[in-house]
Amino acid sequence: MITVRIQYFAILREQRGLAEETLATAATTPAALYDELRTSHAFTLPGDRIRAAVNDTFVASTAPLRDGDRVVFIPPVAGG
Amino acid sequence: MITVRIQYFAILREQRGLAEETLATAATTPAALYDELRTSHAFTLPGDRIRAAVNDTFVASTAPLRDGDRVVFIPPVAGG
Amino acid sequence: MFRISPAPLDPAALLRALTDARAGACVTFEGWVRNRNEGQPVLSLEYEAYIPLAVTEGDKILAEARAKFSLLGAVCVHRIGHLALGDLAVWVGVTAEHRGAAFDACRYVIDEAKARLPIWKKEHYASGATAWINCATRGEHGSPDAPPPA
Amino acid sequence: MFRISPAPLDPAALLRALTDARAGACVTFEGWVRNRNEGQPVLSLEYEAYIPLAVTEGDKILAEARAKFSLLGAVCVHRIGHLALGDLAVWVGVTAEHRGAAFDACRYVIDEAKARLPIWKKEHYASGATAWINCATRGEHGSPDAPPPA
Repeated sequence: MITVRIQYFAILREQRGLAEETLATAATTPAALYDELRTSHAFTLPGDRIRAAVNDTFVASTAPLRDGDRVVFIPPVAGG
Repeated sequence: MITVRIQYFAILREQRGLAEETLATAATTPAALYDELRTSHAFTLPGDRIRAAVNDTFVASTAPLRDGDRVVFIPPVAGG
Repeated sequence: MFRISPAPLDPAALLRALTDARAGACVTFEGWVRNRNEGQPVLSLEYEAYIPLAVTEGDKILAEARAKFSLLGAVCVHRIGHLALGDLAVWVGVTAEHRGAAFDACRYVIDEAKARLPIWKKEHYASGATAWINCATRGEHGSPDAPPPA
Repeated sequence: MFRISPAPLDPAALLRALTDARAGACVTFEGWVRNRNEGQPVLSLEYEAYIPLAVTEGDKILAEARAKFSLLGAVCVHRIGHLALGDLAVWVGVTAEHRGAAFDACRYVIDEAKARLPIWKKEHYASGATAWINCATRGEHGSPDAPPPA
């Protein structure tokens, strides 16, 4: 298990009901963590429409997660 | 012979030394009138680089000139 | 220079900051909150940004524009917060010796900004409904985040 | 709306006149007097217009832009008179629902304006020489209207 800090924005923030939380997880990638959270909180956006940032940098959804990472899931942007 | 009013702009105004004049001419087209004036006043621009306007409308250089017309010869524009 | 601003943008001041005696052309883009989106009357908008990454990504976009086009200056500022109709949501200003580069770069910056910046827009409709733009998914009919009808 | 102005242009006022709640995009072009042209230091510029035809032709260009692109508003104002470095020589502003039309139309208007309006530009150089741009002809070496050296 690792402990990560998660920040939520926009539709994810509203569906989660909070802007950030600290969580212990067995997930080892952003994709796995999102799936776990999606199940718990009924997020409507499927994982393939979400990008991930770790420690304020875009990462692949299969990048490794480490203890203490700050994770942000990025819903589709406004796009104009 | 017809009498026309001619306005000069930019390099033509400077080379003519005045901004407008009224002239009696045997020329029957703007092209012929420009040739006449070019000879008299040593305009440096050849006729094929000049456009003509009669009574504030662009016209072909071979359009007919009529008594009382207001003629403007248009040097190449600034073009950016 | 890329910035996220919680306060109203001042285009005159932004323009003044681009003053450059070598520049012959300045092209600006302003994104305004408009009163309809896809046929639905809009009352107001909320913009929310993931600021640290938006700033990094915004600076990257401006650096790309400078690398691709022959520019003298390039600025982009994006509002966040609750905006009313007609409010200025995003401002891009680019200067160059010649206008071709200025137009191309200004368009590049706003196109990339809209596609890449982690900034989200929530529309408030006359009907009372709201929608996070581009975040709609199937099967949400009647939910507060349903997309506006086409 | 096309205008020739002997007085300095006020971009903020011009922009305000384009206010439109339906507009999502506003693209502006500003042409500034720059300090060099083709390598030659420039001190100032004079613009001279054949006003009645410039206004007719300017209105025609704006009407063409409205016919070609999906616009809400389009304005072009051109300065005449003696301008200093950094002065605003020409301003184009275009509004549209979407930015693609606004960019395309703004560029169309300035490209056509520069090619078609009967407006001439005389550059004053640091050397004391002057030149009517695009009016140079061969064999003028040493004349006050000689082109700037390449």
